[in-house]
Amino acid sequence: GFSSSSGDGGKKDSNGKDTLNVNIKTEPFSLNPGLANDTVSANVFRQTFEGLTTIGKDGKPVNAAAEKIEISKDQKTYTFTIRKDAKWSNGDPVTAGDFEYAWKWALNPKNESQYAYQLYYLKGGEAANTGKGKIDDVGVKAVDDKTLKVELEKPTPYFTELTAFYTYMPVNKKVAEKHPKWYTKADENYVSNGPFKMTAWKHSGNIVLEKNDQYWDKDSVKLKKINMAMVNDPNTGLNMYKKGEIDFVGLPLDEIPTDAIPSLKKEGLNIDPYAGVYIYKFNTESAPLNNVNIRKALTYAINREAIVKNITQAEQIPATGFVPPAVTGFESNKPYYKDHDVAKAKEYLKKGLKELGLKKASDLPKITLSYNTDEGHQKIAQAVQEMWNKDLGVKVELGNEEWNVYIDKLHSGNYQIGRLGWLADFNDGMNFLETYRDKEGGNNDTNWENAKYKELLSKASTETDDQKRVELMKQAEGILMDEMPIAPIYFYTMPYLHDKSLKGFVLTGTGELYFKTAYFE
Amino acid sequence: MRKMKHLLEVKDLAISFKTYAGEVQAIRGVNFHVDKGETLAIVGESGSGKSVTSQAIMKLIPMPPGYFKSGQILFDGQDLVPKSEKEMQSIRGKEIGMIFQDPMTSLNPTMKVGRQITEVLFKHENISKEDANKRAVELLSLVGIPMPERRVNQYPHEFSGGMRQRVVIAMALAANPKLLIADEPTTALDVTIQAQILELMKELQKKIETSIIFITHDLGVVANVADRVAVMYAGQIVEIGTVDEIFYNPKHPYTWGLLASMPSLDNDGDEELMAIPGSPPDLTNPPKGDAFALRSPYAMKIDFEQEPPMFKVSDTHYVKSWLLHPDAPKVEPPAAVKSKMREFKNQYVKPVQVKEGE
Amino acid sequence: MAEKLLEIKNLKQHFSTPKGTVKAVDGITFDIYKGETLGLVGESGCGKSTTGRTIIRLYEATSGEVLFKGKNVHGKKSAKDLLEFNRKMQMIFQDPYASLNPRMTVADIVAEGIDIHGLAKTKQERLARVHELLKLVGLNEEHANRYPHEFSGGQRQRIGIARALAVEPEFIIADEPISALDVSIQAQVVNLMKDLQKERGLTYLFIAHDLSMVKYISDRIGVMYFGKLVELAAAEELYENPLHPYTQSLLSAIPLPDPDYERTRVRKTYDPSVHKLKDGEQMELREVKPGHFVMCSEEEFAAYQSK
Amino acid sequence: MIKFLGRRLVYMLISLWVIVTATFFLMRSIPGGPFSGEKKLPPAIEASLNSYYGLDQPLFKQYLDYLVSVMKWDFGPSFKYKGQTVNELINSGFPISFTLGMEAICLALAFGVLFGVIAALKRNQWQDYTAMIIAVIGISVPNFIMAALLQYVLAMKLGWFPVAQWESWGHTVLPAIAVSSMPMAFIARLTRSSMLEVLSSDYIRTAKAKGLSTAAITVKHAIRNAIMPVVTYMGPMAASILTGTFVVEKIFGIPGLGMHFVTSITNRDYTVIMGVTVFFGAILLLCVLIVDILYGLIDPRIKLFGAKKGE
Amino acid sequence: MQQIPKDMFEPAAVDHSEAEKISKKNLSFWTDVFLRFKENKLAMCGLIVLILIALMAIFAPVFSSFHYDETNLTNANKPPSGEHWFGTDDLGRDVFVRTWVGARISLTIGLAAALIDVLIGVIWGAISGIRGGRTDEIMMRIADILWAIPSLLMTILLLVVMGKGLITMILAMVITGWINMARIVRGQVLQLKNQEFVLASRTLGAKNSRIIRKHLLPNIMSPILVTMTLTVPTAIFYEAFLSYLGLGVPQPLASWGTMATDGVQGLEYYPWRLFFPATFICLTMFAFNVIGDGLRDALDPKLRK
Ligand SMILES: Nc1ncnc2c1ncn2[C@@H]1O[C@H](COP(=O)(O)OP(=O)(O)OP(=O)(O)O)[C@@H](O)[C@H]1O
Ligand SMILES: Nc1ncnc2c1ncn2[C@@H]1O[C@H](COP(=O)(O)OP(=O)(O)OP(=O)(O)O)[C@@H](O)[C@H]1O
Ligand SMILES: [Mg+2]
Ligand SMILES: [Mg+2]
Repeated sequence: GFSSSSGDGGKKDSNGKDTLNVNIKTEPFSLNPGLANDTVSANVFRQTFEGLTTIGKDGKPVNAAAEKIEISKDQKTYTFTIRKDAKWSNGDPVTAGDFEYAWKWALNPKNESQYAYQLYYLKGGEAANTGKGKIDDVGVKAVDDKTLKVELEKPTPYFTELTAFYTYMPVNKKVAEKHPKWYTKADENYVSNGPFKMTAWKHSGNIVLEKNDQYWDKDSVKLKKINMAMVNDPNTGLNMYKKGEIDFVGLPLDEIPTDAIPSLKKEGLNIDPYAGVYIYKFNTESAPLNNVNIRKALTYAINREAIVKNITQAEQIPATGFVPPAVTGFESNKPYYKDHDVAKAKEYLKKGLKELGLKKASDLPKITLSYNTDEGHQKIAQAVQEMWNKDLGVKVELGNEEWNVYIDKLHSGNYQIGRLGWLADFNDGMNFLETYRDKEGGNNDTNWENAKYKELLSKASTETDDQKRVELMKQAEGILMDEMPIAPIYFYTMPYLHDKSLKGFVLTGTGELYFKTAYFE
Repeated sequence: MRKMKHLLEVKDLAISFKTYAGEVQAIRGVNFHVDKGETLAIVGESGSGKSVTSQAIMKLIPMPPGYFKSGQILFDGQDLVPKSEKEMQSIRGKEIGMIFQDPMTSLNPTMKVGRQITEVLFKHENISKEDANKRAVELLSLVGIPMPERRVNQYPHEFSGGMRQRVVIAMALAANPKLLIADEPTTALDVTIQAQILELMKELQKKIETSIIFITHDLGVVANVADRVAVMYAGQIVEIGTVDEIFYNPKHPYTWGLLASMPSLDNDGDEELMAIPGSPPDLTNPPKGDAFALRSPYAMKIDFEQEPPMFKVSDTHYVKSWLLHPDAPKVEPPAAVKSKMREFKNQYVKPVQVKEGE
Repeated sequence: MAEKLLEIKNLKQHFSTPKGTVKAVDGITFDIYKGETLGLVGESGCGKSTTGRTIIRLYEATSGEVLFKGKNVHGKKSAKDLLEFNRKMQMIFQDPYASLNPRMTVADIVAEGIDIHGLAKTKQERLARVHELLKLVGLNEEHANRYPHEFSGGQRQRIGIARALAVEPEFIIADEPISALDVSIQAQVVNLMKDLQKERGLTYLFIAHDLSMVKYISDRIGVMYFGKLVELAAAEELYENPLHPYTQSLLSAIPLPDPDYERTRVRKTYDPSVHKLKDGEQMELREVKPGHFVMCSEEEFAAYQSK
Repeated sequence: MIKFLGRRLVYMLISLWVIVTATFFLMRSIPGGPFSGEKKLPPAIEASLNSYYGLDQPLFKQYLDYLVSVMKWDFGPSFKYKGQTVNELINSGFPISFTLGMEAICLALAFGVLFGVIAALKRNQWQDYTAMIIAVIGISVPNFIMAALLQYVLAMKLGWFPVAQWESWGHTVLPAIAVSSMPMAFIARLTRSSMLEVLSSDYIRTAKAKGLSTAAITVKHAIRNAIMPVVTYMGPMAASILTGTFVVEKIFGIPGLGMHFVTSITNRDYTVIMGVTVFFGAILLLCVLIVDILYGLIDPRIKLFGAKKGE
Repeated sequence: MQQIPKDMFEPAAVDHSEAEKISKKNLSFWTDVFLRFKENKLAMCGLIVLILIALMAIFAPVFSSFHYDETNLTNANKPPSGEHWFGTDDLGRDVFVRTWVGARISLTIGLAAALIDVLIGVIWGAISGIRGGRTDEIMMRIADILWAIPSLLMTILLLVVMGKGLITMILAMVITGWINMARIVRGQVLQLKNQEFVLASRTLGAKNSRIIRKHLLPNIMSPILVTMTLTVPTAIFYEAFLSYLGLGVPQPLASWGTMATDGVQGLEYYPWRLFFPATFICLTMFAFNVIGDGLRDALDPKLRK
């Protein structure tokens, strides 16, 4: 059994039932919401800061620092009314100016925010960030202390989701202007407006959060303290959990080692869907992958079921489309092809070979399947290599590289087939589909471009009707799945374990974990 | 024979070394004894087993490859051969002190000379650090090392050959042992220092009745220090007697050879030194009979057949040679030896053949 | 006299130690003639070995010159000259055990010079030569395959001698070559050295303590005391007419193989204060008689000459 | 001695310069940059980041600038950890790695030498074989496996120690053992072999003749003469251990310096790469210098400085 | 007293040649070493184990009914059984075959490392030590520099420039593989180079190269042997590290190092995946170590019995 071991019982008792121990893997990139660009920081912010909205239990945004949101007809102007009782951890009231300050600070190119583009939805945001416009022209304005008026570049139906994202979180203007380095240490200058405040930060060691007594909703906060360890080894993380040193293990905070999953499943492993997809990209300019039928043949021949069952093991969903079912609107997406459709695959291969003027699969030019060095990727690649060889007679070579070298290759198009995982920043299909909008730039890498696809996407991004939007996006996805610049493998899931008595935390399909309301029973 | 108790009595000691080329019989049945306060000099040809004998007494022969084939070593009446390493530790240094032949390699290259001396004191005497240091300086000056205060803090490689030898001597003398085994202690010393060291040893002897086994090639030194002399050849003692008996009435042809090989100061550089012809026997397979026969001008047929027995010439004088057999022809020693021959009153009329070890 | 083989001019060898410099050899000057044997005696620690080692380039001289056949030994040399030099000059080391590589068989040790200088064409020739050398120094062939630690002290010393002889040098520095040998072997070795000298015109610098042996083998004898040469004279002359008080004390201490004599001998001791140096006066090596040099003060010099 | 140290210092500075230069250009010649990630940054942002950190300057100019700041022992800001400078990173990580490293070194030396000595004294007896088994396991089980095993057995199964993190002395035990196992094995083997050599030498016989006990002989005479290879080995090893061991720090979640040696490279965190490399280089050169000085102290016959050597 | 015939006491003609009769055996140093080595039972055991492992590495994969890269996802992570003697790994491949295929790589790597040690390390260290002075300073600082520059960087660059392959891998090992050995050899040489027997050899005109070969190396053989045997596992795991970077053996080929690295993840659940490769690494190390010890003893004339 891995629930709290008796040997450590003493320690647990002294902590009482109001201290939560978790592991966040590594040192966060930055604990300034305007600078952060990583999930580790995000996992801290979700406890310490609060945006205008936050994500509720059902995955839908709910009001947080804002008590009222008014949206203009054209969906381009949002007026947020900040809660009267919203306060910073030092007692200062949270003002609309704090939001304005934070957003403009992040957009200011001299502050080097790597996630400033998350704010490009604001009018003039991109221009200001790239130096083409002025910061003052950005469409965010504190009308008064409690009223924030936001103008958008174009209608953005998922903007209230975005306002829960950490780049949109406020920063205490007064403190930040006085102490520009306020975010580097856990001292009295580190002020936040969330349910918890940071009281200790040992770099690469741990972070301690304590209940924020100034928080407007402090009555619903039960935990007194959260210890966040930084242990970047999945096995160790699991061991700590088993020994009771931490109360939560698994995504989205850290990982559970794959090898442990089968036995953990028997012991009540939680597995939630996760808005992410694991894919193989094809370089559509590299022979023979420039042939759509070859790409299709390869895609169809993959036995995803086998991979998910035997390799990844965490009940991942074999991907028969691109957008994960954890994304709103795509919950019951129809499959675009059958998993492990060997017959079809052979058909396509034949067609493809004919088009290429080749006789047998073995005549195909050399194909290399690349991945960044990681055991999991390697196993999948090996399995796929076997499948293609066995079912199609297509021999591919495997090549792995150190992450940066690999990503460099991928972005520079110097590859044939490469793996990539794509996780949603927010709960919307667009987050996935727009990746393949432009041949250049973005995260396309496949050199694939399609005018129809582009058009559908731009229509979808201005469509205000949710239903219709999803429909347009699905049409676009259909094109993607017909041209196959990518071969989806599986949709991610979130396996995690938590102390049986830990209740009340909020975990969303996009991997947002809030401990605000968590408590020990 | 006098039945007085000897300090050290070595009985029929034989030691061999195993090598791939065969068994080297380094010593083959050695008998001798040392009394309290007396000095026994061992001379003999090089490689005859003097060092092996002396190291055997301390049980410092590396085993393997060496091993005891037979024999007893009685020290103060106790046999050392079966003693354990632990028991030996309390005897070494304290009861028996030893001066090794190779002074360079005998000193620890990484330890200051002073410490190598005080170490003995700490081990065997209850002595404070200061006193020990003082004593070390004193010992060094006793053995004639100039500026001892400075020298104690130097390392062996900064010493000359003779100085190292003196350090080794100082070390052995440090704990005032009952028996001192000195293996060629003065070879590297000039005659003045040598004389000084010899006097020092004699003084020590007088003071605490130390017995000394003194191994040397320098017959002059033997004449100076020894009460009795044992002559070794090919792993055996071929003649043993008082110093006068050996110098003035030698009986064994090897002893004659030794005495005759010495250049004397009035020797002219033009005449060749008299050397014993031939080379020493190979101890891997020692010759049958008398090992010296091959090189002896007096060799008889029996020398190649049978090992000679020990003959007793006087109470104190034993010789291992067939020449003393009543049937053997009378032979004349070389002139250089003969000129010094004297009559000894206590000499028996006829040599008596005895069993060894008596 | 014959030609000078070796000229040593004001040679100094100082060692720096953490506690100051040790003046092991402090300005000595002498010549060695071709075909002669120069004996070097002196108090132990007076710098005899250091002199020998400096002559053969084991130490870089602190100052002074060593000329071998007119060429400076310590100057820069081409590899070929150096090899040639190393063949012509050899040394027998004082400490026989330390100077033998514990991981080499005696055959290899003795043959090392032969190998370096390519003196044997075939393996058989090499081995034959080794056996011959071993026999020459009174060891036998059986010993060729053994290792140094398997030998007695004297046997080790003979290995060292055989090694030096192997390259057929012209000049040998013999640092106490016979001290560990029994008298009979000593006689053998000394006879051998003399024979070689006669046959091949070898030259020796013979360092020893055994004065009777030194006298026997040497043509001239130098006496060293505290890094300095205090007396240098022909062997007979030195024994019959020792001038320097240290030499006298040395001679008075020679032990004789005669127990009766030993019981009654009296030694002279040397006290450096006898020289009665004037303030600031330095002792100098002065030629008292032709070929007889003594380190003395002005005053003593006059006294010696008048004798 | 002073002269030797002076000359050595010059060589050390030159070496450091070579290390800086080589690392700088190596680092910049491998693909990838500090801002590449799974999600590509908009080009404008990347460009502005590059100019902010001076990465858009000509490489040589960047190099010169860097040299200047290194001379002031200022390594600049980290790319990966916003708001932290490399100096801070080193200052916070090094004491931890150093503590752990010291513990490991002491363990390795104490047990390594102990096992080696016992093995040599009891050559070809069971003690020797036991020591060899321990050493072979120590050497053939690399520290990442060792760490995992220790954690699994001692922390999980037996519950003697905490699983991970760096909080109390109890937390240091397992990582210290994991770090020390390999050097310990190495030291044990080295010690054994040179002890055997020393034990058969004449001065040990002399020591025996003085009546010293085996223990005294070993401690006072043998070890010092046998320790040279161990000292040699320990020099650079100490530098590595004291600056942290990546895998062990990772497995035990220790906020030391060691993780930066690997993560900075995988992150292309240029300033950190340079910073830790220079820091390590300096420590290494220092350790090696200490080793050379120790040589002279251990064996007075070795003269690396002072008296002129005869050819 | 026993009676002895009178004629026995006649003078005998002494034949001196007999005194110098030829000895029996004429053993060369190496026969000597070989004899001593052969007598060391443990070392011989080690040798036999090593030969067995090598034979298995050569033949076992050929005769096994499984292929090392044959995946069978439905049969993954099965414990040892009659069919799969060492069980299967996470892709259902036969661990037995993979172990022996891995042995090929790992043994090759281990031997290559040992060779590099000797070829570069010993020579470098010996030259540095014997020359001393400036040469020593420069050579050792080069070693330090190579040691200080992050090997990960160098390896990545190598990989980018040269591409994958055995040569790249060995080159990557060459960069730093020899440094430890060089240091140890240098230290020992420093300790030995002023000993009397070296000086004696110098007076004979021996050059540095000869002194190193004949005098120094034989006397520092034991640390060299120890270092050499100890670099073998280091190399085996360095290969695993290189494989991790994509520089090592091409997937799906196996090596002990990569197998052990993979196995340690499943330590708690599928221990056999770690156990077999780790056991064979240990076994090989034992073999190397006892052989090393045996050689050491054989090379030490003082220990000969
Ligand atoms: N370890 C060993 N292995 C084989 N033979 C040995 C060993 N030690 C000594 N011997 C042999 O034993 C014999 C006696 O040696 P020992 O050292 O006692 O001679 P010694 O009388 O002291 O000679 P010296 O006067 O030359 O020192 C020699 O022939 C020597 O070769
Ligand atoms: N490496 C060294 N370092 C410091 N001092 C040294 C060194 N070598 C020799 N000495 C000193 O130099 C002096 C002369 O030594 P040397 O070995 O030449 O004497 P020696 O005349 O050969 O004496 P012996 O007859 O005892 O061998 C001694 O005082 C010795 O301590
Ligand atoms: Mg002897
Ligand atoms: Mg000398």
